[in-house]
Amino acid sequence: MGVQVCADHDEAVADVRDGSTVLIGGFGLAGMPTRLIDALIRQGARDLTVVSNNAGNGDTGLAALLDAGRVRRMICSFPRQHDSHVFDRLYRAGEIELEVVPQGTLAERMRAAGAGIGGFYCRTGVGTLLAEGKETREIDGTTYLLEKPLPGDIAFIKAHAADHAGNLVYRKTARNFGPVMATAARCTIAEVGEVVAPGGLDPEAVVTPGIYVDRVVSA
Amino acid sequence: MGVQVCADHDEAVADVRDGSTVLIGGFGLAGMPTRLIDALIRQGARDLTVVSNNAGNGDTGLAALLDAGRVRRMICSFPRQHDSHVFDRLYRAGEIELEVVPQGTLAERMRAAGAGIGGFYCRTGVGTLLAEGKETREIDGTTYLLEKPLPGDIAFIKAHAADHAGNLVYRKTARNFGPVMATAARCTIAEVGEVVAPGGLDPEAVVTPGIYVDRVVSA
Amino acid sequence: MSLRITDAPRSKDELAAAIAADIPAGAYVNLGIGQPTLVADHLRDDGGVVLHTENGMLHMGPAAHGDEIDPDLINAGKVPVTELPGASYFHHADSFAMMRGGHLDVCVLGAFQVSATGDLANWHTGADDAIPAVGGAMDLAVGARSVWVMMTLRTREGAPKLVPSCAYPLTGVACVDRVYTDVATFDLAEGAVTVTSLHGVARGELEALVEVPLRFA
Amino acid sequence: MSLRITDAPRSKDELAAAIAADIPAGAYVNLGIGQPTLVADHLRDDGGVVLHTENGMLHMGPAAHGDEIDPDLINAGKVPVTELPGASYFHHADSFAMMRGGHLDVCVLGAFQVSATGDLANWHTGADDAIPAVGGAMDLAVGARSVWVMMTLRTREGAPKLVPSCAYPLTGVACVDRVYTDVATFDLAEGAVTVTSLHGVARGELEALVEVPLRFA
Repeated sequence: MGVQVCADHDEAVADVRDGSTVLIGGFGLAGMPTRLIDALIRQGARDLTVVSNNAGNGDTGLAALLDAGRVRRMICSFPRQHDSHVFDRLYRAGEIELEVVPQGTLAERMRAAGAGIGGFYCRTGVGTLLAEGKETREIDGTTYLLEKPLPGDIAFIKAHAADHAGNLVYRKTARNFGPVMATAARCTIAEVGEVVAPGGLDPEAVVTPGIYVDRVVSA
Repeated sequence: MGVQVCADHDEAVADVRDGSTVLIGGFGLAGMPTRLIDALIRQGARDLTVVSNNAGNGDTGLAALLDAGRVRRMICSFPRQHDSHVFDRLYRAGEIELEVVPQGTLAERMRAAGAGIGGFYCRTGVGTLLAEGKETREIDGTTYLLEKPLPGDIAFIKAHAADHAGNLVYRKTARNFGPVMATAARCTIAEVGEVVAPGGLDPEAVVTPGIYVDRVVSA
Repeated sequence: MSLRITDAPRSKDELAAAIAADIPAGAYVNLGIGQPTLVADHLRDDGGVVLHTENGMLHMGPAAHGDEIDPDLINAGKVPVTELPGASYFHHADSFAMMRGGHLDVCVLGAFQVSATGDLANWHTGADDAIPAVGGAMDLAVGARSVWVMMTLRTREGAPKLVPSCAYPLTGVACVDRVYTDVATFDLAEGAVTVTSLHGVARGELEALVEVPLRFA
Repeated sequence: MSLRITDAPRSKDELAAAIAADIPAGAYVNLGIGQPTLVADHLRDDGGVVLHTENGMLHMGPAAHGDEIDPDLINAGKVPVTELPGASYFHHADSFAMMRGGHLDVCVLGAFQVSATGDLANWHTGADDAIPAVGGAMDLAVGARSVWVMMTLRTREGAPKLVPSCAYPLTGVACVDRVYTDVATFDLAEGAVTVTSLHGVARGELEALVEVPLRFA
């Protein structure tokens, strides 16, 4: 209820608990809430499950969180990249679990969590390794997989600007997973470029309504 | 592929066939594409299934289409209103079929049709008359109904403005069902206030990307 | 919580004011259509309560008058309304995802009947010639974190509307958390009905009127 | 359609140009990542082809250079790109709803293997120590109306990549409609493989190379 404007990133992440499921926005580095992740590293929560499209790039942001040994399990669509050396090392050493989810299913499972959907049928993955253990069902002549919602305890997202009502707007393709993760977590924390005055965002152009945002912190 | 800017509303609806399922935007009169409906009445298609939130208000728009005897079946959430006398008369005379769908399920079923979802589980309607004939399922201790996608042959929607790429923006609560219906129909026709030049809409504020729009016609 | 007692039944406005006073600061609230929309007139300006309307808006303002009236800006009851700072607009699938996903803190709905276990009947009289119309009622009933009912305790014919089991077709099962009526307020939890306020009726009268076992706070 | 024949195998750029020439005017197209993105360089300016990138954009422009580079504006391969007039941005659930809902006319993907019945393998080598990464490949494979593959016909070791049945883990079942390779183009439909062009190989050579029954257009 209501949005809290935090003094800094450390305050924003102070209550993240060990064992939490953390949804982290971004597609590569675009839209990655790097300063919140840095604060989480300082804060020290461990045994985390992280849901994010990738499994870290280079040595900063999510890669740094992995490198600090705080993440037990990654749920993502595309861990293997040219600069995912931190994840690669942990994975090959057996020090991190991996659940690979097709990118659209990853997004849709989080949307379902935010929208009160108990499960949905989709065609993606039918007949592949990623269908193993999943229920299949034929509906009107097409085969579907049953997918379950993927909720988070916390979401860390990055946005271009917020207003005092917690409304968010994004910038170009940095929008990516932010809006859907905001709906799927019990507590959503947005790292934003600026917090504008009430009425400072066009109501027609708001992408994430403030109801989905619990805390904002500006850069 | 591509968007067609039509000369008038009659051209826009010229190929609607008898027996089509027509998704019609609007919540009451806000967002109702009245001029497309008027053109459809002139065009003459009959035996239609209409999906719309209400079943017509007063004597114009959707009410006029019903009054002309073109609609075999209404799928809507809220037919009964103080000014739904046209529908009321047809319904009581047994001249129109009615499927009542909870408003959120109506919207989500159309979203599913547009998003390649074969079915979804939701809690709305569990234990009520509207659950009759629907599969129920317990998932993680909660009971859900299985709901199926609701696609249309044609969607008639109203928007504030379009650009030549078919992108749409709406105005205030007249947005309502337009964006979701645009995704759910094989052919989407938008009645718009104006068609602006390429680049005339802010890419961050586009609500319906042009990929969902087949034809636009301005007032 | 102790039982509050006043001398006279509450008017619609008094009832709306009582509900408004119970809404937590900063809550996201949906007031449905009809009588519950009166609650909006009694919200404190500094309470930061945000109103949602199912047809795609947050930070909905009061009813529009005169030049403010805009046919593109209406509430769920299709009444012209206004926009407050912080407003946002969204389409119907997003609006109901918000509702159904449990993001609204409170909704206030009217009712034909509420059962002691929180079943709600407010969409259909069950009459053979009735035209059924559900709107967003079933979505709100299952979606909002707290579902409050605002109604008179009795029908015009004098029959109680808080009942052991609903005779009218249900809107939702075990979904109502609190019932505000002209003569009493009831908390519903785990099958028990607790009276938290009385207005112009005595405990014994209330117990005689409703066929539901009552506790008193 | 008659069989087109040229003397020499096609370079990557020639292949990209051939694919670009086959994309209908006004089509909505996704070029995945890697080699298929070369197709963008060969699209005619007046063809009105609209590029979609899975990370939430339509009307994506060419790669960005110098001052154009904006870290918030990248394609699916995380390469900085530009924005064309008519662009729109949307979030990931909306972007993949667009894909999965069948709204893209064509996607072009790379492949490890394609089977005669259109099965696609392009996400996982199946090696024990491989780190699996699927991205949007499975969504594109089932979602786009036409799925075209762009690849060399042979592996570096000379083995054919058009096969009776894929040895690598599948990305999608019976989803590929057309296969563009350096030496031939294949149409896949209802279990039959029809060669529509030959480049620097004779019919007999091609038939000897792939273990799949071929028809020739």
